[in-house]
Amino acid sequence: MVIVEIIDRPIDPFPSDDGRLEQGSELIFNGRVRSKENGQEIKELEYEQYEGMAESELKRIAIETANIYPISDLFCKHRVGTVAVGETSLHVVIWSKHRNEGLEAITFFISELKKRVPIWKWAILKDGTKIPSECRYH
Amino acid sequence: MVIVEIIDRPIDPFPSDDGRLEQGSELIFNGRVRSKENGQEIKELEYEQYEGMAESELKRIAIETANIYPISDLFCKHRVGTVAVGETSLHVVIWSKHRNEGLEAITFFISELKKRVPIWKWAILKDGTKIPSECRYH
Amino acid sequence: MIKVKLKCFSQVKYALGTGEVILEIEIGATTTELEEMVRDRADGRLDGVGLSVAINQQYVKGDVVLHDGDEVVLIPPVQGG
Amino acid sequence: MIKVKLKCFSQVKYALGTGEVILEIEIGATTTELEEMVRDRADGRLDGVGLSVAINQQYVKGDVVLHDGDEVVLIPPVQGG
Repeated sequence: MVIVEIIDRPIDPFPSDDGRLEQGSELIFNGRVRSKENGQEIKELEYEQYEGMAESELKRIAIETANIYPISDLFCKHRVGTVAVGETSLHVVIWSKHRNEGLEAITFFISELKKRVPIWKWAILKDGTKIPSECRYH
Repeated sequence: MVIVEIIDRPIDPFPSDDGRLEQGSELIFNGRVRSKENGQEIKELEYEQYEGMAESELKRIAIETANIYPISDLFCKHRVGTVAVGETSLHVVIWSKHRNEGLEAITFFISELKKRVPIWKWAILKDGTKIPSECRYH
Repeated sequence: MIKVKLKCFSQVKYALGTGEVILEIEIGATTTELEEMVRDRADGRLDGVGLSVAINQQYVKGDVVLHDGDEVVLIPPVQGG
Repeated sequence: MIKVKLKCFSQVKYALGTGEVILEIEIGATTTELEEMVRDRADGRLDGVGLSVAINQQYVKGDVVLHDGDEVVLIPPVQGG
Protein backbone atom coordinates (compact mmCIF):
# COMPACT_ATOMS: atom_id res chain seq x y z
CA MET A 1 0.00 0.00 0.00
CA VAL A 2 1.13 3.51 -0.77
CA ILE A 3 0.21 6.59 1.26
CA VAL A 4 1.60 10.04 0.55
CA GLU A 5 0.64 13.28 2.22
CA ILE A 6 1.75 16.85 1.94
CA ILE A 7 0.98 18.72 5.13
CA ASP A 8 1.58 22.18 6.53
CA ARG A 9 2.04 21.31 10.19
CA PRO A 10 4.59 19.32 12.22
CA ILE A 11 4.81 15.74 11.03
CA ASP A 12 3.18 13.10 13.15
CA PRO A 13 5.13 9.92 12.26
CA PHE A 14 3.28 6.91 10.90
CA PRO A 15 2.59 4.58 13.82
CA SER A 16 4.82 1.58 14.35
CA ASP A 17 3.17 -1.84 14.22
CA ASP A 18 4.02 -5.04 16.07
CA GLY A 19 1.22 -6.96 14.37
CA ARG A 20 2.70 -7.76 10.99
CA LEU A 21 3.44 -11.38 10.13
CA GLU A 22 5.45 -11.13 6.93
CA GLN A 23 7.41 -7.88 7.02
CA GLY A 24 10.74 -8.38 8.70
CA SER A 25 11.99 -4.91 7.85
CA GLU A 26 10.63 -1.51 8.87
CA LEU A 27 12.79 1.30 7.60
CA ILE A 28 12.14 4.90 8.61
CA PHE A 29 13.77 8.04 7.29
CA ASN A 30 13.37 11.49 8.79
CA GLY A 31 14.88 14.27 6.73
CA ARG A 32 15.48 17.27 8.97
CA VAL A 33 16.25 20.93 8.47
CA ARG A 34 19.88 21.81 9.14
CA SER A 35 20.95 25.14 10.57
CA LYS A 36 22.91 26.03 7.45
CA GLU A 37 21.58 26.27 3.92
CA ASN A 38 24.28 26.68 1.27
CA GLY A 39 26.73 27.70 3.95
CA GLN A 40 24.48 30.40 5.35
CA GLU A 41 23.11 30.30 8.87
CA ILE A 42 19.31 30.22 8.71
CA LYS A 43 16.52 30.83 11.19
CA GLU A 44 14.18 28.40 9.48
CA LEU A 45 13.19 27.06 6.09
CA GLU A 46 9.99 27.67 4.23
CA TYR A 47 8.94 24.89 1.88
CA GLU A 48 6.89 26.06 -1.09
CA GLN A 49 4.94 23.54 -3.13
CA TYR A 50 3.18 23.55 -6.45
CA GLU A 51 -0.12 22.55 -4.93
CA GLY A 52 -1.70 19.56 -6.58
CA MET A 53 1.25 18.54 -8.70
CA ALA A 54 3.58 18.12 -5.72
CA GLU A 55 1.29 15.50 -4.20
CA SER A 56 0.44 13.79 -7.50
CA GLU A 57 4.12 13.58 -8.47
CA LEU A 58 5.02 12.26 -5.02
CA LYS A 59 2.32 9.61 -5.35
CA ARG A 60 3.52 8.69 -8.83
CA ILE A 61 7.07 8.14 -7.52
CA ALA A 62 5.80 6.11 -4.57
CA ILE A 63 3.84 3.82 -6.90
CA GLU A 64 6.83 3.49 -9.24
CA THR A 65 9.01 2.54 -6.27
CA ALA A 66 6.52 -0.08 -5.09
CA ASN A 67 6.37 -1.50 -8.61
CA ILE A 68 10.13 -1.73 -9.02
CA TYR A 69 11.05 -3.10 -5.58
CA PRO A 70 9.32 -5.98 -3.78
CA ILE A 71 8.16 -3.95 -0.82
CA SER A 72 4.83 -4.14 1.00
CA ASP A 73 4.19 -0.53 1.93
CA LEU A 74 5.56 2.91 1.33
CA PHE A 75 4.29 5.73 3.51
CA CYS A 76 5.47 9.30 3.09
CA LYS A 77 4.71 12.71 4.58
CA HIS A 78 6.30 15.86 3.23
CA ARG A 79 5.89 19.06 5.12
CA VAL A 80 5.39 22.48 3.52
CA GLY A 81 5.34 25.94 5.01
CA THR A 82 7.74 27.08 7.70
CA VAL A 83 9.89 24.39 9.30
CA ALA A 84 12.22 25.13 12.19
CA VAL A 85 15.82 23.94 12.27
CA GLY A 86 15.92 20.37 13.58
CA GLU A 87 12.36 19.52 12.62
CA THR A 88 11.40 16.85 10.11
CA SER A 89 10.44 17.97 6.63
CA LEU A 90 10.33 14.50 5.06
CA HIS A 91 9.17 11.30 6.74
CA VAL A 92 9.31 8.00 4.86
CA VAL A 93 8.46 4.51 6.10
CA ILE A 94 9.01 1.37 4.08
CA TRP A 95 7.86 -2.08 5.14
CA SER A 96 9.30 -5.08 3.35
CA LYS A 97 10.01 -8.73 3.88
CA HIS A 98 13.77 -8.23 3.96
CA ARG A 99 15.87 -5.15 4.60
CA ASN A 100 17.80 -5.07 1.33
CA GLU A 101 14.82 -4.32 -0.86
CA GLY A 102 13.70 -1.74 1.70
CA LEU A 103 17.07 0.01 1.61
CA GLU A 104 17.16 0.01 -2.17
CA ALA A 105 13.58 1.24 -2.38
CA ILE A 106 14.10 4.11 0.07
CA THR A 107 17.27 5.16 -1.74
CA PHE A 108 15.45 5.22 -5.09
CA PHE A 109 12.33 6.89 -3.71
CA ILE A 110 14.11 9.80 -2.03
CA SER A 111 16.45 10.29 -4.93
CA GLU A 112 13.54 10.53 -7.41
CA LEU A 113 11.60 12.77 -5.01
CA LYS A 114 14.53 15.17 -4.96
CA LYS A 115 14.61 15.24 -8.75
CA ARG A 116 10.94 15.52 -9.55
CA VAL A 117 8.59 16.70 -6.80
CA PRO A 118 7.85 20.42 -7.29
CA ILE A 119 8.74 21.62 -3.82
CA TRP A 120 11.27 24.33 -3.12
CA LYS A 121 13.09 25.73 -0.13
CA TRP A 122 13.19 29.36 0.86
CA ALA A 123 15.84 30.22 3.40
CA ILE A 124 14.71 32.52 6.18
CA LEU A 125 17.91 34.16 7.35
CA LYS A 126 18.64 35.32 10.87
CA ASP A 127 17.76 38.92 9.91
CA GLY A 128 14.40 37.79 8.54
CA THR A 129 15.35 38.04 4.85
CA LYS A 130 13.68 35.38 2.74
CA ILE A 131 15.41 34.11 -0.38
CA PRO A 132 15.04 31.07 -2.60
CA SER A 133 17.59 28.47 -1.62
CA GLU A 134 20.54 28.34 -4.04
CA CYS A 135 19.51 31.62 -5.60
CA ARG A 136 22.68 33.10 -7.13
CA TYR A 137 21.89 36.73 -7.57
CA HIS A 138 20.81 37.67 -4.07
CA MET B 1 28.53 8.68 19.55
CA VAL B 2 27.97 4.96 19.65
CA ILE B 3 25.52 3.17 21.95
CA VAL B 4 24.82 -0.55 21.76
CA GLU B 5 22.65 -2.59 24.08
CA ILE B 6 21.60 -6.19 24.27
CA ILE B 7 18.38 -6.52 26.21
CA ASP B 8 15.96 -9.27 27.12
CA ARG B 9 12.71 -7.31 27.07
CA PRO B 10 10.68 -5.50 24.40
CA ILE B 11 12.70 -2.79 22.71
CA ASP B 12 11.97 0.77 23.65
CA PRO B 13 13.11 2.77 20.60
CA PHE B 14 15.70 5.47 20.99
CA PRO B 15 13.88 8.80 21.30
CA SER B 16 13.58 11.03 18.30
CA ASP B 17 15.09 14.51 18.57
CA ASP B 18 14.03 17.78 16.98
CA GLY B 19 16.90 19.68 18.56
CA ARG B 20 19.82 18.80 16.32
CA LEU B 21 21.38 21.53 14.20
CA GLU B 22 23.66 19.62 11.87
CA GLN B 23 22.13 16.19 11.24
CA GLY B 24 19.75 16.32 8.32
CA SER B 25 19.25 12.57 8.26
CA GLU B 26 17.77 10.27 10.89
CA LEU B 27 17.55 6.70 9.68
CA ILE B 28 15.80 4.03 11.72
CA PHE B 29 15.70 0.30 11.09
CA ASN B 30 13.49 -2.14 12.95
CA GLY B 31 14.16 -5.79 12.18
CA ARG B 32 11.10 -7.82 13.10
CA VAL B 33 10.32 -11.49 13.59
CA ARG B 34 8.42 -13.02 10.68
CA SER B 35 5.87 -15.77 11.12
CA LYS B 36 7.91 -18.21 9.07
CA GLU B 37 11.45 -19.33 9.74
CA ASN B 38 12.98 -21.36 6.91
CA GLY B 39 9.56 -22.01 5.50
CA GLN B 40 8.17 -23.30 8.79
CA GLU B 41 5.36 -21.58 10.64
CA ILE B 42 6.62 -20.50 14.07
CA LYS B 43 5.00 -19.41 17.29
CA GLU B 44 7.90 -17.21 18.28
CA LEU B 45 11.67 -16.96 18.11
CA GLU B 46 14.14 -17.29 20.90
CA TYR B 47 17.36 -15.37 20.47
CA GLU B 48 20.34 -16.91 22.21
CA GLN B 49 23.47 -14.85 22.77
CA TYR B 50 27.02 -15.57 23.77
CA GLU B 51 26.85 -13.25 26.73
CA GLY B 52 29.64 -10.72 26.84
CA MET B 53 31.02 -11.37 23.39
CA ALA B 54 27.74 -10.56 21.64
CA GLU B 55 27.74 -7.07 23.09
CA SER B 56 31.46 -6.48 22.68
CA GLU B 57 31.37 -7.62 19.05
CA LEU B 58 28.31 -5.46 18.39
CA LYS B 59 30.12 -2.48 19.86
CA ARG B 60 33.23 -3.21 17.82
CA ILE B 61 31.16 -3.23 14.61
CA ALA B 62 29.39 -0.01 15.59
CA ILE B 63 32.71 1.73 16.15
CA GLU B 64 34.10 0.37 12.87
CA THR B 65 31.02 1.70 11.08
CA ALA B 66 31.37 5.14 12.65
CA ASN B 67 35.04 5.19 11.64
CA ILE B 68 34.38 4.22 8.04
CA TYR B 69 31.35 6.42 7.35
CA PRO B 70 30.99 10.11 8.23
CA ILE B 71 28.03 9.68 10.56
CA SER B 72 27.39 11.42 13.86
CA ASP B 73 25.72 8.69 15.89
CA LEU B 74 24.93 5.02 15.75
CA PHE B 75 22.52 3.63 18.32
CA CYS B 76 21.58 -0.05 18.42
CA LYS B 77 19.49 -2.35 20.57
CA HIS B 78 19.40 -6.08 19.97
CA ARG B 79 16.89 -8.16 21.81
CA VAL B 80 17.55 -11.64 23.18
CA GLY B 81 15.23 -14.21 24.71
CA THR B 82 11.77 -14.92 23.41
CA VAL B 83 10.44 -12.53 20.78
CA ALA B 84 6.91 -12.81 19.43
CA VAL B 85 6.13 -12.70 15.74
CA GLY B 86 5.89 -9.07 14.61
CA GLU B 87 8.03 -7.67 17.40
CA THR B 88 11.35 -5.90 16.89
CA SER B 89 14.51 -7.88 17.53
CA LEU B 90 16.95 -5.32 16.14
CA HIS B 91 16.62 -1.54 16.37
CA VAL B 92 19.21 0.70 14.74
CA VAL B 93 19.28 4.49 14.52
CA ILE B 94 21.85 6.44 12.52
CA TRP B 95 22.15 10.22 12.56
CA SER B 96 24.19 11.86 9.85
CA LYS B 97 24.51 15.12 8.01
CA HIS B 98 23.22 13.64 4.74
CA ARG B 99 21.19 10.55 4.02
CA ASN B 100 23.59 8.79 1.67
CA GLU B 101 26.25 8.16 4.29
CA GLY B 102 23.53 7.05 6.70
CA LEU B 103 22.15 4.54 4.21
CA GLU B 104 25.60 3.18 3.45
CA ALA B 105 26.49 2.98 7.13
CA ILE B 106 23.31 1.15 8.11
CA THR B 107 23.78 -1.30 5.24
CA PHE B 108 27.34 -2.05 6.33
CA PHE B 109 26.52 -2.19 10.03
CA ILE B 110 23.65 -4.67 9.73
CA SER B 111 25.51 -6.79 7.22
CA GLU B 112 28.54 -7.10 9.54
CA LEU B 113 26.29 -7.71 12.53
CA LYS B 114 24.73 -10.63 10.69
CA LYS B 115 28.16 -12.07 9.95
CA ARG B 116 29.86 -11.61 13.28
CA VAL B 117 27.70 -11.05 16.35
CA PRO B 118 27.31 -14.34 18.25
CA ILE B 119 23.54 -14.41 18.49
CA TRP B 120 21.42 -17.29 17.24
CA LYS B 121 17.78 -17.96 16.58
CA TRP B 122 15.83 -20.89 17.94
CA ALA B 123 12.50 -21.46 16.29
CA ILE B 124 9.65 -22.23 18.65
CA LEU B 125 7.19 -24.12 16.50
CA LYS B 126 3.42 -24.11 16.88
CA ASP B 127 3.56 -27.43 18.77
CA GLY B 128 6.12 -26.01 21.22
CA THR B 129 9.12 -27.79 19.75
CA LYS B 130 12.28 -25.72 19.96
CA ILE B 131 14.99 -26.16 17.35
CA PRO B 132 17.96 -24.14 16.22
CA SER B 133 17.06 -22.14 13.13
CA GLU B 134 18.44 -23.72 9.95
CA CYS B 135 19.29 -26.92 11.76
CA ARG B 136 19.31 -29.60 9.08
CA TYR B 137 18.94 -32.82 10.98
CA HIS B 138 15.77 -32.12 12.93
CA MET C 1 -4.32 35.49 -29.06
CA ILE C 2 -4.81 33.00 -26.25
CA LYS C 3 -4.37 33.30 -22.53
CA VAL C 4 -2.33 31.00 -20.32
CA LYS C 5 -1.86 31.13 -16.58
CA LEU C 6 1.80 31.13 -15.58
CA LYS C 7 2.33 30.03 -11.99
CA CYS C 8 5.68 31.01 -10.50
CA PHE C 9 7.67 29.31 -7.77
CA SER C 10 11.03 29.68 -6.10
CA GLN C 11 13.54 31.54 -8.26
CA VAL C 12 10.99 32.27 -10.98
CA LYS C 13 8.68 33.87 -8.43
CA TYR C 14 11.60 35.79 -6.97
CA ALA C 15 12.83 36.95 -10.37
CA LEU C 16 9.43 38.04 -11.68
CA GLY C 17 8.15 39.28 -8.33
CA THR C 18 4.84 37.47 -8.74
CA GLY C 19 3.33 34.10 -7.94
CA GLU C 20 0.94 34.05 -10.86
CA VAL C 21 0.43 35.99 -14.04
CA ILE C 22 -1.93 35.67 -16.99
CA LEU C 23 -0.02 35.94 -20.26
CA GLU C 24 -1.46 36.69 -23.68
CA ILE C 25 0.39 34.76 -26.34
CA GLU C 26 -0.02 34.04 -30.04
CA ILE C 27 -2.12 31.08 -31.10
CA GLY C 28 0.34 28.23 -31.66
CA ALA C 29 2.98 29.64 -29.28
CA THR C 30 5.09 26.99 -27.60
CA THR C 31 6.69 26.34 -24.25
CA THR C 32 10.06 27.39 -25.65
CA GLU C 33 8.66 30.76 -26.69
CA LEU C 34 7.03 31.16 -23.28
CA GLU C 35 10.32 30.41 -21.57
CA GLU C 36 12.08 33.02 -23.72
CA MET C 37 9.41 35.53 -22.82
CA VAL C 38 9.81 34.80 -19.12
CA ARG C 39 13.62 34.96 -19.27
CA ASP C 40 13.33 38.33 -21.00
CA ARG C 41 11.07 39.62 -18.25
CA ALA C 42 13.46 38.27 -15.60
CA ASP C 43 16.17 40.44 -17.12
CA GLY C 44 19.10 38.16 -16.37
CA ARG C 45 17.90 37.00 -12.97
CA LEU C 46 17.17 33.51 -14.34
CA ASP C 47 20.49 33.14 -16.14
CA GLY C 48 22.02 29.77 -15.32
CA VAL C 49 18.79 28.46 -13.81
CA GLY C 50 17.55 25.36 -15.67
CA LEU C 51 13.80 25.29 -16.13
CA SER C 52 11.62 22.22 -16.69
CA VAL C 53 8.06 22.71 -17.86
CA ALA C 54 4.74 21.48 -16.53
CA ILE C 55 1.44 22.03 -18.30
CA ASN C 56 -1.72 21.44 -16.29
CA GLN C 57 0.23 19.80 -13.49
CA GLN C 58 2.18 17.33 -15.64
CA TYR C 59 5.78 17.49 -16.76
CA VAL C 60 6.15 17.86 -20.52
CA LYS C 61 9.27 17.38 -22.59
CA GLY C 62 10.45 19.14 -25.70
CA ASP C 63 8.70 22.04 -27.36
CA VAL C 64 4.97 21.85 -26.78
CA VAL C 65 2.23 24.04 -28.21
CA LEU C 66 0.18 25.85 -25.58
CA HIS C 67 -3.58 26.13 -25.54
CA ASP C 68 -5.99 28.70 -24.26
CA GLY C 69 -6.51 28.28 -20.52
CA ASP C 70 -3.41 26.16 -19.91
CA GLU C 71 -1.78 26.37 -16.51
CA VAL C 72 1.95 26.50 -17.12
CA VAL C 73 4.83 26.31 -14.67
CA LEU C 74 8.47 26.84 -15.50
CA ILE C 75 9.99 24.62 -12.87
CA PRO C 76 13.38 25.61 -11.45
CA PRO C 77 15.48 22.82 -9.89
CA VAL C 78 13.27 21.24 -7.23
CA GLN C 79 14.41 21.05 -3.62
CA GLY C 80 12.07 18.74 -1.77
CA GLY C 81 13.23 16.41 0.98
CA MET D 1 46.48 -32.34 30.66
CA ILE D 2 44.76 -28.96 30.80
CA LYS D 3 41.14 -28.02 31.19
CA VAL D 4 39.18 -25.72 28.90
CA LYS D 5 35.61 -24.64 29.21
CA LEU D 6 33.63 -25.25 26.04
CA LYS D 7 30.50 -23.14 25.82
CA CYS D 8 27.91 -24.37 23.36
CA PHE D 9 25.32 -22.41 21.42
CA SER D 10 22.73 -23.05 18.76
CA GLN D 11 23.46 -26.16 16.71
CA VAL D 12 26.48 -27.10 18.83
CA LYS D 13 24.35 -27.00 21.96
CA TYR D 14 21.64 -28.97 20.23
CA ALA D 15 24.07 -31.56 18.89
CA LEU D 16 25.94 -32.07 22.16
CA GLY D 17 22.91 -31.65 24.37
CA THR D 18 24.73 -29.29 26.71
CA GLY D 19 25.37 -25.58 27.07
CA GLU D 20 28.73 -25.93 28.72
CA VAL D 21 31.27 -28.68 29.28
CA ILE D 22 34.71 -28.82 30.79
CA LEU D 23 37.09 -30.73 28.53
CA GLU D 24 40.42 -32.26 29.48
CA ILE D 25 42.86 -31.95 26.62
CA GLU D 26 46.56 -32.53 26.06
CA ILE D 27 48.96 -29.70 26.77
CA GLY D 28 49.58 -28.03 23.42
CA ALA D 29 46.26 -29.12 21.94
CA THR D 30 44.85 -26.73 19.38
CA THR D 31 41.50 -25.38 18.29
CA THR D 32 41.53 -27.72 15.31
CA GLU D 33 41.96 -30.73 17.59
CA LEU D 34 39.19 -29.45 19.83
CA GLU D 35 36.89 -29.03 16.86
CA GLU D 36 37.60 -32.60 15.76
CA MET D 37 36.85 -33.82 19.27
CA VAL D 38 33.56 -31.96 19.31
CA ARG D 39 32.55 -33.16 15.85
CA ASP D 40 33.27 -36.73 16.98
CA ARG D 41 31.04 -36.29 20.01
CA ALA D 42 28.30 -34.80 17.83
CA ASP D 43 28.29 -37.99 15.83
CA GLY D 44 27.43 -36.48 12.45
CA ARG D 45 24.99 -33.91 13.75
CA LEU D 46 27.43 -31.08 12.96
CA ASP D 47 28.21 -32.30 9.46
CA GLY D 48 27.97 -29.42 7.03
CA VAL D 49 27.91 -26.84 9.80
CA GLY D 50 30.81 -24.38 9.52
CA LEU D 51 32.35 -23.46 12.87
CA SER D 52 34.32 -20.33 13.70
CA VAL D 53 36.29 -20.22 16.93
CA ALA D 54 36.36 -17.74 19.78
CA ILE D 55 38.78 -17.96 22.70
CA ASN D 56 38.01 -15.87 25.75
CA GLN D 57 35.33 -13.92 23.89
CA GLN D 58 37.43 -13.02 20.85
CA TYR D 59 37.39 -14.53 17.39
CA VAL D 60 40.61 -16.32 16.50
CA LYS D 61 41.75 -17.44 13.07
CA GLY D 62 43.76 -20.48 12.03
CA ASP D 63 44.98 -23.19 14.37
CA VAL D 64 45.58 -21.79 17.84
CA VAL D 65 47.08 -23.54 20.87
CA LEU D 66 44.74 -23.66 23.86
CA HIS D 67 45.71 -22.87 27.42
CA ASP D 68 44.49 -24.06 30.76
CA GLY D 69 41.33 -22.24 31.76
CA ASP D 70 40.48 -20.95 28.29
CA GLU D 71 36.85 -20.35 27.50
CA VAL D 72 36.32 -21.70 24.01
CA VAL D 73 33.31 -21.45 21.74
CA LEU D 74 32.86 -23.19 18.42
CA ILE D 75 30.63 -20.67 16.72
CA PRO D 76 28.08 -21.97 14.22
CA PRO D 77 26.82 -19.47 11.59
CA VAL D 78 25.48 -16.53 13.56
CA GLN D 79 21.89 -15.36 13.10
CA GLY D 80 21.51 -12.01 14.79
CA GLY D 81 19.32 -9.27 13.41
